[in-house]
Amino acid sequence: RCKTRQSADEPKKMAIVVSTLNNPWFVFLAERAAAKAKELDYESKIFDSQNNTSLETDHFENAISSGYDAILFNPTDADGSVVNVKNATAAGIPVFCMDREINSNEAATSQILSDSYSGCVTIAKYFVETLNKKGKYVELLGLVGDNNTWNRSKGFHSVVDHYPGLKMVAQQSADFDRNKAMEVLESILQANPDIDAVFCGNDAMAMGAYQALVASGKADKVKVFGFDGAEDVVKSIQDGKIKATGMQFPEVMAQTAATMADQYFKGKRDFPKKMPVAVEMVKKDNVENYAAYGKK
Amino acid sequence: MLVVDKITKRFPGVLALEDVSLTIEAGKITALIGENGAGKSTLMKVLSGIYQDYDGQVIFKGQTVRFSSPKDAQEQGIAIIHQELNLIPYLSIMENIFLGRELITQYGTLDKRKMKMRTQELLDKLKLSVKPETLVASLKVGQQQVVEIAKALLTESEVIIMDEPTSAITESEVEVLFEIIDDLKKQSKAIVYVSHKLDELFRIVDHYVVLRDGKSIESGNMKGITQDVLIQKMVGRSIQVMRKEACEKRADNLLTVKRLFLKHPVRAKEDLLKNITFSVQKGEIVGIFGLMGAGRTELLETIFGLHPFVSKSEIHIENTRIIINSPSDAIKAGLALVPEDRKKDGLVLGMDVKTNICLTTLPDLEERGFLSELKESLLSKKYISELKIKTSSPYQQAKNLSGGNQQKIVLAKWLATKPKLLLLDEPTRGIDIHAKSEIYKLILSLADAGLGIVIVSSELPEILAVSDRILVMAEGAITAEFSAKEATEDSILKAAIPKSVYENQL
Amino acid sequence: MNLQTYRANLIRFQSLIALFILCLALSILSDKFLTVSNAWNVMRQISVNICISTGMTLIVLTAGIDLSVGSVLALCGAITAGLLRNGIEVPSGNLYIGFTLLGAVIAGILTGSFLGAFNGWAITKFKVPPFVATLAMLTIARGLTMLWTQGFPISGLGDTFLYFGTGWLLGIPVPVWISGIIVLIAVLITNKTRLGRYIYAIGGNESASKLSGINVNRVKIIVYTIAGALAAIGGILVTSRLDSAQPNAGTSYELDSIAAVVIGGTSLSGGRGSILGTVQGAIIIGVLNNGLVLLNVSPFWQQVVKGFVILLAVIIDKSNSKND
Amino acid sequence: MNLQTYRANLIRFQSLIALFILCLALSILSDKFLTVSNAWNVMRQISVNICISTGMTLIVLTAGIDLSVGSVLALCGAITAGLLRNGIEVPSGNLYIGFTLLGAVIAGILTGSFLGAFNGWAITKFKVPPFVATLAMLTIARGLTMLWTQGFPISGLGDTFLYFGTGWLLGIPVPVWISGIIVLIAVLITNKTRLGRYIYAIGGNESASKLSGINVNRVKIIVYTIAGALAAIGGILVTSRLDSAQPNAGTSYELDSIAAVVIGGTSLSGGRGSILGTVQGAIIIGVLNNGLVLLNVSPFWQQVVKGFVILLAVIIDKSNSKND
Ligand SMILES: Nc1ncnc2c1ncn2[C@@H]1O[C@H](COP(=O)(O)OP(=O)(O)OP(=O)(O)O)[C@@H](O)[C@H]1O
Ligand SMILES: Nc1ncnc2c1ncn2[C@@H]1O[C@H](COP(=O)(O)OP(=O)(O)OP(=O)(O)O)[C@@H](O)[C@H]1O
Ligand SMILES: [Mg+2]
Ligand SMILES: [Mg+2]
Repeated sequence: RCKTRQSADEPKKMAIVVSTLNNPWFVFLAERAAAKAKELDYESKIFDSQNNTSLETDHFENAISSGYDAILFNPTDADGSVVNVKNATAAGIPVFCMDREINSNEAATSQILSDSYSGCVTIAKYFVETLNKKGKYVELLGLVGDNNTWNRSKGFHSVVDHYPGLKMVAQQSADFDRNKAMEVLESILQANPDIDAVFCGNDAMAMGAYQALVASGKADKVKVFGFDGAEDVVKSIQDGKIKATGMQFPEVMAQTAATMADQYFKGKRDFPKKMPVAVEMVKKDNVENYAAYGKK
Repeated sequence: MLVVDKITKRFPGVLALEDVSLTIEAGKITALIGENGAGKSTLMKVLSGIYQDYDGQVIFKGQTVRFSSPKDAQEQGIAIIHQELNLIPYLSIMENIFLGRELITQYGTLDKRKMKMRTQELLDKLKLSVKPETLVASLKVGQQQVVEIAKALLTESEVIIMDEPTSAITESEVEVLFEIIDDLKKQSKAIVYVSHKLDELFRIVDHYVVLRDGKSIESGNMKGITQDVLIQKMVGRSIQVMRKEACEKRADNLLTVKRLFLKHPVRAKEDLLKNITFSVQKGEIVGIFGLMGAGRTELLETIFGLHPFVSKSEIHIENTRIIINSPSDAIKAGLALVPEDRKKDGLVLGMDVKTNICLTTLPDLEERGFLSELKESLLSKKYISELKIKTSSPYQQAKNLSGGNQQKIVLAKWLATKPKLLLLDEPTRGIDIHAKSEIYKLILSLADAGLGIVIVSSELPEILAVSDRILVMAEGAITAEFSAKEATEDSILKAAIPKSVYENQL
Repeated sequence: MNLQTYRANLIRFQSLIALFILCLALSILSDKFLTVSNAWNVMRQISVNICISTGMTLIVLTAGIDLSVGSVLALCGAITAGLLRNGIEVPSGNLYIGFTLLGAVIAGILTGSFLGAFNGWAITKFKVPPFVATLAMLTIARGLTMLWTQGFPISGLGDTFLYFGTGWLLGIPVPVWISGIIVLIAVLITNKTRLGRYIYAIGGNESASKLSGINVNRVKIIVYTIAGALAAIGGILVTSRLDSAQPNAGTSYELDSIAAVVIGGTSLSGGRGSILGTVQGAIIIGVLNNGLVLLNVSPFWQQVVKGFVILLAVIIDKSNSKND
Repeated sequence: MNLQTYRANLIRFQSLIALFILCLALSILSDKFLTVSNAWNVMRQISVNICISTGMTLIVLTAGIDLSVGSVLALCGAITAGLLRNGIEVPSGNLYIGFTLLGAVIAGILTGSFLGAFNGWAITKFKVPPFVATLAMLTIARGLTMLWTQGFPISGLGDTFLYFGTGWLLGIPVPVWISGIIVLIAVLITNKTRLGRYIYAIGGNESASKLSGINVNRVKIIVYTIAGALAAIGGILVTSRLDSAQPNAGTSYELDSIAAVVIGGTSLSGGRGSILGTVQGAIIIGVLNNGLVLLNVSPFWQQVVKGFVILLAVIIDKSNSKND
């Protein structure tokens, strides 16, 4: 009774719905968002969609019915998640997409995006350069049913395929998993002992691939490229073990989303529909500027 | 009506039937007799369409037939009551009886009302007083066998095969069955009857056919033949069914059970076993008689530590009090239990004879922490020869042996523990006369060697033949005790009939 | 007073108790739990699991198991979505076949039935253990989904199609209607028809069933086919809810579904259990998922709590059924 | 000529035929397949599955099942890695406990044993079906892994630790030594000891085993504990090979492991099967994975092919064992 605050003005709550917590990158994204929300004095809760769009739908429904006021959202799928976002905004709850895009310009209040495709274009250019436009390489794909897998692969091939000297001797999936990447590359190395490079759809696979190369004594000859900017990889780039990775900025995205939600609560309504956060390439000569998942 | 002509049936490694021929006439009861493993069930399975790959011919009503399935045989008029119970445990009596030939309403749904009526009729006819909706799993073995009979009676078959229909039912139910068989005979149906109980055969059978080692040895008219002759034909030599000599009781207390109670598994407030007190001396054979459901099996199980948390009792062995909370406690105390249902509780059917025999005494068969192949094989060979277990080798799987020999394996594995007291629950159920007499001999010699023996049986002659002392149970309590000399069939039966039923009848 | 009631008494009420305790606890802990909108919410969420688990129950009753439901669901959803959106083009013959909504849905369900029938065929014809046959199908159907979609979701399926997954009819969500009707039919089949009787019989004692003249193989094939069709319906519901067929939809649904069946009191060794038990099992899982979110349990702790609650639910059922 | 040889003859050779056909086909299709280095490669890759599947075989022989192996593996790997790297800090007491390599490894294995024992306890004490108890553990252990790692991998574990997973000893990879020793011990246990005999007996006929004085519950708890410990060893191997404990390691390993057991001829209803059969099952799966990559089969097709080959392998085994 002693509080002066109006009773209608309960503390606002933010729901943080992330595509998966089975991958440290997304754990980091979710935790940063939660931390920022807390810093701004909001309650928040993390929902794990486990890469399952229909579980994501459940989370949205549960979040809406249990009275969350904003959703900081990392979608599982560009198309599949649209319905969820529409439902939330229809219920008067703003949705801020982080990292991954949804294929609808109106649905979300704002989308803070990391562009995997162009990030991989940049890496591909560096890839071509370091290999001197010729050589044999292997591509390790992520989960074959995941659209990030294909965004990255396409961005990469949009450059590399123009160089006939670069020959892809194997393209296999390793499910974004470090252990699978190692095992798959071990087997590939049996068939193709003379490869020059490995391009991996994420950093966990890059580390797995590197491990396989170490085990077969080819770590110095074969160049490994990753994507994400994970701690292990940034360190490995420093040590010269891995050539390059695409640094995304989960912390920046998470904080921007949380800040936007805060502004929304305070009355702001006009947000940019899309706000790209550029992917930066980390390589040996600029690695000292970076830490895990961001700048130093 | 049904002619079997030179049928040969092979299993991998076993020639089960070899050139068997016989004739079955309408309006007559034909008995098929022979030792365990003689091939009786196999022949019946050929006739009822279960085995389709055999050499030779089956001629039914003048035509050569080869049934493609049990259902085919049934539709053409041959029904069978299987020796092995073939019921679905978690379906009701009604559902089991109509399985595969359900009655259907005009909407295509099951006509439960009509099926229930027909089932009730059948059950009434068979004098089984349980509801048609009762789950088969909750029936005792004997009641299940009655259901099997009901199932076969449902079809209007011309040939009804009964493979040991009385192996688990009581005398009164046998009477009911015989009445029904008489009825069927009057309707000029052909009945094939398989049983090891010779006295039954003499009561109802017209013709006999003897099988030995898969061959048909002889057939003839039952009239004018004696039991001894029949046994001679079956076994190939004569057997003396012995009777125990009444001997002096040694007053050496072996087992004393005092105030044993067991809670009812379903009705929480009631006791299934009520205040049971008895004792067994060294070298004594105590027979326990009772009707189906009297609680004899539970009594043995409770003593053996199978119901530790729902029973209470005071058990002394050789005058020292012991606590038995599990079978391993019981084994340590020198007890051994040969269970009623050897397939379910006695044997690991998929394991070989040797492994089954050694299962209770593995700690003694170890050498430096590992099982000794040599010790195991010595032990199993010892019992195979001592108990004359008929098996192709110690490595034969238990499930391929005949019932009598399976029972001997169970005995062997318990004798291997060098018990002081042997609890036998229906040790001769479904066993041929020859094997039976061997088991009796064994029991008697064990008793002579100083073991105490408790034997539960539903067969009065058996109880009378081997026991020194007879306890009678009814409704979970001991109702009478007789010494071998004073016991008569009448007095025992009178004590065995539950009070409630008895008074109702008066 | 007949067998069904008897069996039902035994099985139905045992899971109800666990469910009741769970709901009570959640209503005390969260004021958001016991609301009409949340109830529909939970019901809609579990409707897909109920579809799948109904088929799974039939299979488990015959003492089988189906690990392939999740991938069959994904494939059938993708096929319906693909046909609806793109039809079939035969490049060489310049042929194009367009599909109506109904046509696409039927094609999806037929695909599911076919895959189910294939499971049943492998199991009965070659005596492959159901675990292995459906494990193989799990991989095969997932691979086929990837091939059909080329790894990309198929989206934009039109508002009519969305109705299946998101619409309301007479104040009840459409998916709840669909799963309700499926449950009703399945209850009728198990309790009132020969097929149902045979399913229980086969699970109870296969060789005795054979001796009673039941065509065991045919019944099994029918059951696996039904389960396949139901997985397909589940796939269509998922696709329609999302307006998009996801290539990796349904991953690990088999475990959720088997959990619902087992929590519902159906024995994995066959012959005992009921469809309504499974529905309760599915509700328990659904309520649990919903409740943990309402209570704001952290996602890492959620898994731990969920595991313990499932364990507890089964233990309560067990100890309770003993007293009966 | 004793039981073991007899059973072995029956089971060992049946899977060998499928394996032989598979290897033959792969050697024809790829000249890289039949090389010494590839053989070690395959052996090293399957060594983790062999560890897990050995425990799984023991469980399946008692007619049980263990779905939790994958998450137990992840948790134990993470615990070993975490203790090795960070030790335990008790913030309040200002206490820090460092762990030696051996200490951390033992702690990991003890954790696995404990979780396995917990499974066994739930199964025997509360009569929870093994499927449900271990399904609950699957979720619980995964949640605990997430809690322990906070969702991030634990990397940089030092060269000595890496030796377990990547080293060579006498020309043979260390993980192959480890899994080989485990197999050897398990073969000894199953064939030569009382425990082994009891395991087969319980799976063959539980109530007869109980009546024979076997402490069925104790044997089961021991078996689940062993399986937990072996999953932990698997987890340590995986962690050591990767120089990193991944929170999502071991996902769906349970299916691979059960597949190895079943393809190896062990019956899911218990009592029949052998460790060596399982080893062959694991080799079949490993060779298949390896071969598909060597042939650079597209990831889309791989799953389809893998499913069919598993189906075929089991069918070949079945039809072959009939002739015996
Ligand atoms: N499925 C089978 N596989 C192998 N051998 C079998 C099989 N069934 C029966 N046998 C063998 O065939 C022979 C005849 O068995 P059958 O069951 O017909 O005997 P039975 O005369 O009915 O004996 P019982 O009086 O014990 O019932 C036995 O040696 C038995 O071991
Ligand atoms: N699991 C059970 N559930 C319900 N009732 C039971 C159960 N087991 C036994 N009973 C009941 O307990 C009583 C005693 O059964 P028990 O098996 O001891 O009889 P028995 O004298 O050995 O008969 P039988 O000769 O048929 O073996 C019977 O009335 C039986 O119906
Ligand atoms: Mg017989
Ligand atoms: Mg009895």
